[in-house]
Amino acid sequence: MTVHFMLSLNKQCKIRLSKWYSSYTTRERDRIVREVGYAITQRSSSMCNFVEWRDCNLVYKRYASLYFLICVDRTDNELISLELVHRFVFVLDKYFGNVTELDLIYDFSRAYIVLDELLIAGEQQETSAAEILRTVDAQDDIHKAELIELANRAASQAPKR
Amino acid sequence: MSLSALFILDSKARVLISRNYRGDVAMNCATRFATRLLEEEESALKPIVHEDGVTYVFIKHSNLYFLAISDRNINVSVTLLFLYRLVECLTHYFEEVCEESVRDNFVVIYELLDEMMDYGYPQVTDPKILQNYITQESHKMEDAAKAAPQILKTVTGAVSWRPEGIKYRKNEVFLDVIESVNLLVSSAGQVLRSEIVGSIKMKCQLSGMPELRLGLNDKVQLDRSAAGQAQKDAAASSANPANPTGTATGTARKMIEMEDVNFHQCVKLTRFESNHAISFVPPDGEFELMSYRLTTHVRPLIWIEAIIDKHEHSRAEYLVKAKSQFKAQSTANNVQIIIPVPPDSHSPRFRCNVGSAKYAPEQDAMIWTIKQFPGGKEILMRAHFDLPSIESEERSEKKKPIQVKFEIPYFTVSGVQVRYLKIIEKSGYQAMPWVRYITNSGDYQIRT
Amino acid sequence: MSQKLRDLIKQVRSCKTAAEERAIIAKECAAIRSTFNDDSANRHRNIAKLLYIHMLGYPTHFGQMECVKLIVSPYYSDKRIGYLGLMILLDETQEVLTLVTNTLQNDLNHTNQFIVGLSLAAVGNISSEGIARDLAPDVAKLMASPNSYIRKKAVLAAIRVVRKCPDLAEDFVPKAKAMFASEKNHGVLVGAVALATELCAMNAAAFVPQLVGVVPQLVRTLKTLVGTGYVPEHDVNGVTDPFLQVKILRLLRVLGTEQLRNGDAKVSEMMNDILAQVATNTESTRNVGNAVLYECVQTIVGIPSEPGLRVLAINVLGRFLVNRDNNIRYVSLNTLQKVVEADVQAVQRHRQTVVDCLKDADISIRRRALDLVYALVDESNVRQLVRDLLGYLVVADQQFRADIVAKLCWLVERFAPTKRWQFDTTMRVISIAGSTIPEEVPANLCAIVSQTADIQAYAVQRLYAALVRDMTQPALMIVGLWCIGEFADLLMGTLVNGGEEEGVQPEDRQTATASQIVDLLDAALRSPMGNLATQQHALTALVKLTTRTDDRAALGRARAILERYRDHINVDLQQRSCEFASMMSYESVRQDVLDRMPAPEEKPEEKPAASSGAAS
Amino acid sequence: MAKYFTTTKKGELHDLKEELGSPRDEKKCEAVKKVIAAMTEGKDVSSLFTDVLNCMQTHNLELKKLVYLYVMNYAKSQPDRAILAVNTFQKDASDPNPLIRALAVRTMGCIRVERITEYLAQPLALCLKDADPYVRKTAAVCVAKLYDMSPELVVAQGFLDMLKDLLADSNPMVVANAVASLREISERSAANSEGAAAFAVDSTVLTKLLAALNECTEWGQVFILDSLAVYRPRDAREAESIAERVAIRLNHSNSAVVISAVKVVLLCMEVITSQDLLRSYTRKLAPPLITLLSSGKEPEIQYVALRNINIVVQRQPEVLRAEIKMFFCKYNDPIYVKMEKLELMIMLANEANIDVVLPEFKEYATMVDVEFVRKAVRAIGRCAIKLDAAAERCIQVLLELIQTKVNYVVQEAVVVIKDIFRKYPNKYESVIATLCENLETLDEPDAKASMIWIIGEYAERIDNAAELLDRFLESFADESAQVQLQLLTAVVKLFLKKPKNTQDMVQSTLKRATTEVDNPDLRDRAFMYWRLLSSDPEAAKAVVLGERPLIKDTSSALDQELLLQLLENLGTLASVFHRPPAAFISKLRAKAKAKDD
Repeated sequence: MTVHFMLSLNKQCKIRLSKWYSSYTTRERDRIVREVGYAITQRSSSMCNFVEWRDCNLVYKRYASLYFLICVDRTDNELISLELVHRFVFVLDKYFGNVTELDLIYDFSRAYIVLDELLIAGEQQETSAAEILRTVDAQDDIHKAELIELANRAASQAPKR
Repeated sequence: MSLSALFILDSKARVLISRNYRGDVAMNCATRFATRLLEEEESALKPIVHEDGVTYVFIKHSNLYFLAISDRNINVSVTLLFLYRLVECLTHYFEEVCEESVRDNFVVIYELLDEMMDYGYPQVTDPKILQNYITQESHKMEDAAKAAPQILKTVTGAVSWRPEGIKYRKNEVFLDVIESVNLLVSSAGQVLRSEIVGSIKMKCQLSGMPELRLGLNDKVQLDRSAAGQAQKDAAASSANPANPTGTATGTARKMIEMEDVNFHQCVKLTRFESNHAISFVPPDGEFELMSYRLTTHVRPLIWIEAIIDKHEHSRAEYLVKAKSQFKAQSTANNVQIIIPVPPDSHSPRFRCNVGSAKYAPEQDAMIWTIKQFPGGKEILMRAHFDLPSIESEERSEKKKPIQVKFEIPYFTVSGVQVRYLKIIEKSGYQAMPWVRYITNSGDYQIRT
Repeated sequence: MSQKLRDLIKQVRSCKTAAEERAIIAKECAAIRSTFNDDSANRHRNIAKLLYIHMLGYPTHFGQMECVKLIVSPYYSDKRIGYLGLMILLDETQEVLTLVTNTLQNDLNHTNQFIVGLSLAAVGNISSEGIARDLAPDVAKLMASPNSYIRKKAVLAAIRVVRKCPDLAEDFVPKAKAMFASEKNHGVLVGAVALATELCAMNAAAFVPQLVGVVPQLVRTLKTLVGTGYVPEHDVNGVTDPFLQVKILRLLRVLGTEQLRNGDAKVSEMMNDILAQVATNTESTRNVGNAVLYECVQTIVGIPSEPGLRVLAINVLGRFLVNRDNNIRYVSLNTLQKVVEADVQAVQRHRQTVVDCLKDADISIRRRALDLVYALVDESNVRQLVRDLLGYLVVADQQFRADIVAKLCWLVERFAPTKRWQFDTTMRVISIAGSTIPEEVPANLCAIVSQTADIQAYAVQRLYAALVRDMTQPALMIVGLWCIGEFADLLMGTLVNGGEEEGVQPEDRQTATASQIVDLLDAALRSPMGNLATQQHALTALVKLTTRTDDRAALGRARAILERYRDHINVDLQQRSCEFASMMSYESVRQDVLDRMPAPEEKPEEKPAASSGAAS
Repeated sequence: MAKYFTTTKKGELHDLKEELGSPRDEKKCEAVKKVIAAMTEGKDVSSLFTDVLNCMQTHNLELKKLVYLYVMNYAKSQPDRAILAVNTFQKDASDPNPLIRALAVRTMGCIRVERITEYLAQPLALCLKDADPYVRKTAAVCVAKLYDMSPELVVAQGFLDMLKDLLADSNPMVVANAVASLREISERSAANSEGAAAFAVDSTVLTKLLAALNECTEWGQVFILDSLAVYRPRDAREAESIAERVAIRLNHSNSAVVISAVKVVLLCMEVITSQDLLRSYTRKLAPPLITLLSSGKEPEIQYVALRNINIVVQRQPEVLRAEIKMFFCKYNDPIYVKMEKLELMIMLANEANIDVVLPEFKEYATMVDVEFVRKAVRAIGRCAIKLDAAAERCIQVLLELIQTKVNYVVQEAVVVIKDIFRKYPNKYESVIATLCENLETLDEPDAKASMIWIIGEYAERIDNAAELLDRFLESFADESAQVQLQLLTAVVKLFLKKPKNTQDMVQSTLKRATTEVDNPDLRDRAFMYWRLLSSDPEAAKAVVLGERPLIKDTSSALDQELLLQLLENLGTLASVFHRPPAAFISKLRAKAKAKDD
């Protein structure tokens, strides 16, 4: 399976997350987002979750006002791709604790970090949701520890100034 | 033949409001339009598109599309103008016309669409009239029944733009003569186009149904007056002495020749045709009485020369000279000289002997502001920008021109002058006309 | 001090118009640029803002160097945001990327596994060919790391490396193979399977034989997955690691084809066995289960498997097809498409269901169904299915029309029972969908008429009648003008009997005099809907007419019209006009030159691609 | 599965049904608003038809309007239930409040359900004679609506005569709508072509219309002017008097009025014979047309104006002869405006102004917008062909542009230089060498075809012509038809000029063009050459290499017949598309008709 890109859009086709695994120019990306956004937001909820697009397939799922989608090869298994999309959302939900659109808006970088533990080179990297959460948490811990260290150092230097 | 249906669409061309006037075109073709918008770069899309038997005519306002469709050979200028009028009306009703306000006010919009157009034909399109009977509050039948005849009198009256029974304690008229200078200068410093577009705006606070008559130092008008016809008018005029604020340049005998004149619908064109008299029953409040155009060659009021020295990946240096080429006793106010700079430049440094300069990244430009710029002066500005070492993927030098904005009060570049404004109302009251003159920059571009 | 990311986001979100937003972003970008020179603590925050600005679709190229500066920091926090920025703000095409090769390499050898992970992710996501080549040895080494967190990332980075440098693939084959030996970690396994699949796709002939040895290991793993009960770590709705199952099934398909052709009975049996097990034991109430089933069915029909197993697979698809879930119907149509080449009869049974899907509200389903209908057409059912498709064409939306038209035209050409039926049907298609006719259709129609003597008179009379009525469709004009030129003599002959397709009325055919033909050709030349091609055809038709009639008045007019183009701006029209005009003085030569043109040879057509894709 | 990010909303329709049943008007009103909101969002709320209909009998005007709106939307899909509304409609049509009367008539006319039309006749007849002009103006339009559904009924009830009477109504809006309605009916009846038009402008109507013109609303003026445009003046004198009455409208601030007035004046000019008058109108037309392009005007209107001016200039070139600078492009003009301005600049370019125009073209040729740049390059070439005296200067600029090596500029330049060769033979051929340098960069069919033509045409001067053509022949099968045709001709020319060593080439090309290609036209051409060459080589030479006259550029000129038709249609879509109305409306009408059958 190869994911060419992953997008999360809201109903107005505003980008919430976007990650590109194949190479496109900025112009192409803009166009793709417009095209893809249009293609999926026009669809009613009873329609299937797959859309043929250019020579690829779009596999998407709508969660309330948000769409999550990936673009995969025509030969890829659509059903498992759908499961992969859902897997990402599932992990986000666990990680943020009841994820909302606002989490993605303000904390998009953390969502990307989660995504980087799920996919590399457009290929699935980990099948266990628990493992992803463990590794992201571990990295957050290092990050926090460093912040504290930096703060302490700053505090100890402060009097000198 | 008239249009079939109207749509208001959001920025992604999804339908917010639709009104089907004739029922002869499938309403789902709005989605075809959306696809067209996607397929073609928006800027390349013409405002009138034909596809598969259906024509789409649209304009864009803020983030909205106003779209009309038809499957016939409709009058497209009517269609476009109607769309502008619709926007104008909506603006009148809720100031900012955007996705939100359209969603919030859909009931009123439907009412307006119903009143402004019937079977695809424009009906009442004047917001001031519409607001008499389409309001955002709900109305009771009893009140309406009482009010209806009065309202409808305005709507369909012989003077459809003015309701009867208007009363003011103090009757006054304010006249603004505003001239905009449009200029296009080539990069070699040659004037390619220069034109003056003038307009006379009025604010009427007059009671009853007054008849007004306006005299200008227009060549044709004066020629006729020389023939004697308007002589008496001028003598009887209440205006000429009462011109407290205005001091138009040029002598009263100076004559100007207008290339083209357009009048508000209140002006009786037959009268204008027969004796060049501008006579009318004005709408209440503010409106534009007339606009005119002159192509008389005038020296550009503000002249700009710029030397731009650009080193890719490193820096750009600018030397800009501005000259005011009007009489020393006049002064240009709030002069802004807008000079384009590359969109990714940074660390600006400026040096100017007059005024102040700042970087305006939102316009990809620097703006040199001179609060007061007297005539016959020459001033200088230098600027330096750093450019990033990494280039953008897409380099599109738009070759934007330098633009200049200014305002010169008490001055009309054409020399047009109000000679009189006669006000006749059957109650016979006296009214004061006040006249103001101003010249400003219109589309004032100097190519770089 | 610049504002916080949060505040920027708030500010942007409060914008009502695009212009407002653009202004805010432009100001913010200028503010960010102004901090570049001072070695600031804001870098972290700036990158975060740039990521946001980038997501909104504005240029951020000027900030790329900041990412580069950030990833050399010794702090993990800095690296983390630096890498994040690097992977989002840059892609392989940027030159700046070459500046980070060293840093990437250092980080690949870092002691902290997470820093190694960041570097591997960067290599996997954005490396250019150059970087991939430089770092390939490091990546290969890390594929054997004792740390599974590193291994699983390294194997995916390796996929990027071989994609960018196909010549390095050879080196990675044994490394990939080695990974299957004793790997238990699902993350690593799933990556290793992906790498093996990728390698096979790159060069099946060379790599499949090398990798086929891993089949027993794959089967064993799959067996464990299917056989064991609930495993909390890998359970998805009651299925144990469906992702890995699907991946393995797919790799088995790739390896199976080649292997079984070589006739290794033991492996073949093993595969049949496990596939049967998956196909029968997988729970089909949830999406995950169906995902596995779907992949399994594809593998069964994709390899030379046992007949019994194939029946099992087709049955699964039959169940899928009547499922109420559109996703399932979609994939069943998709798979039937693959089955159809090998086993048409099995699919014909579902024909009516498939035809019904043409009317589905969902374009995805319609497209799949169209492809399948298209594959199902043969000589015996062409009239029926073409009628279905024509009926559907009338109501189909624009974006789908081109697709149907292309397929219809091909089917008609390929399976037409008679030439006249073919002619009538193609005319019908053109008249319904004039603007979406593929270029070759008019040409083919001309060829048919030219090849089939007994429909020529009928065809030219019908075409003439059609053009008299409607001269707004270029496709129809091309066919009509050519036939009228070529068969003008038949058009001026006697009226022939009607068409074969229902709905062809007597008034749909017409004969004409020479002067009427000249009128029509002149009108065609002037038609505002015409184009260069129609004008070219019309001119040639005119000159041909001069040898098909001896009506002097008509000839004189034809000549005058030809002369009209002697100073035409279009180079070809001018050339034609001059040539044709001067031919007038070579009577006998002209007769020979413009005599009936030899019919093109009938040639077997290649079937166009099943799906023409593009929804745009 | 889709439980994330959710906010629940359920049972909407049910709740609405309940609210609609509320005894309180305010509650009902809110409910109908919600229904309309749902309808606006595209949700199907037709199942609430009966419930909404029940709210129709109300004294609340707002509620009534909303219900009417809903009924209009769904009547077509629920014809049986729509009938239930008829009673209320009829009652409302005689309500004491004129607003309600008008509302009822307006809405009934919009309900396109056949069975309802019969109930419409009686209230409509009353409303056409209503004391209140607001009602009359609404009724006037309603006649057209009715005519669309049932023309027989309109004729039978005498509505046409009543409409004609309204032309003399004291109220401007009534007159406007009566004109609109009559015009609509006349076009429709003409389109049906069964019997004579139900209404045509004759001299009595003409008088009425001209009289109404002064009293009418701005939109009404457009309707009247458009009606006048289909009237053929009987003689020059009548044309003069029409033109005189209409010309005042050129000073209206409404652009649509101006464009329609321009149209009528121009049509009168076709009939007017007095040279003085013609000159005076020629002078009068330019200023309002130019005003349509001035800075304050919306770009969309400018676009329509430009497309129309294009037609005007072709018919009356004198009108804008001196105004070329008005068409100079500004950087912020939308691209579609720029393209039209450029086209007009080409049309208006002459020897007197070419010195200002040429630097403009050159400036445009260095902009960023590819299509615009191409057109600018082409413009230079077209001016070279059009203006003998300026050819030299134009070509100089073209050569400078080729030096920029910008790919699409070079390709465009090749295309126009080929045309220049055909206009000025034996003058600029020294350029060929420069062109040949850029052979590799040509990838567009037009440019390729042009280069191939050049090689074939000057085969005797290009030493390696055979080699160059050979290079193009490699991709013969993949080329577009136009390139293939040029290759074919060029190879034949080459053979006729240099028979030595080119026999094989011509042979194989002819073979490929007749066997590998489907295009019947190309096959024909190849067979014709083949037969010609084999039967009579001398004749072949005479035919293929024969004398060709110097070319004329007619690429912007419309067919005269079409031009006249477009003149009558100024301001309409036809004038924008430059196509006769039949070309873009007939098909769908026919199709829709077929669907109904």
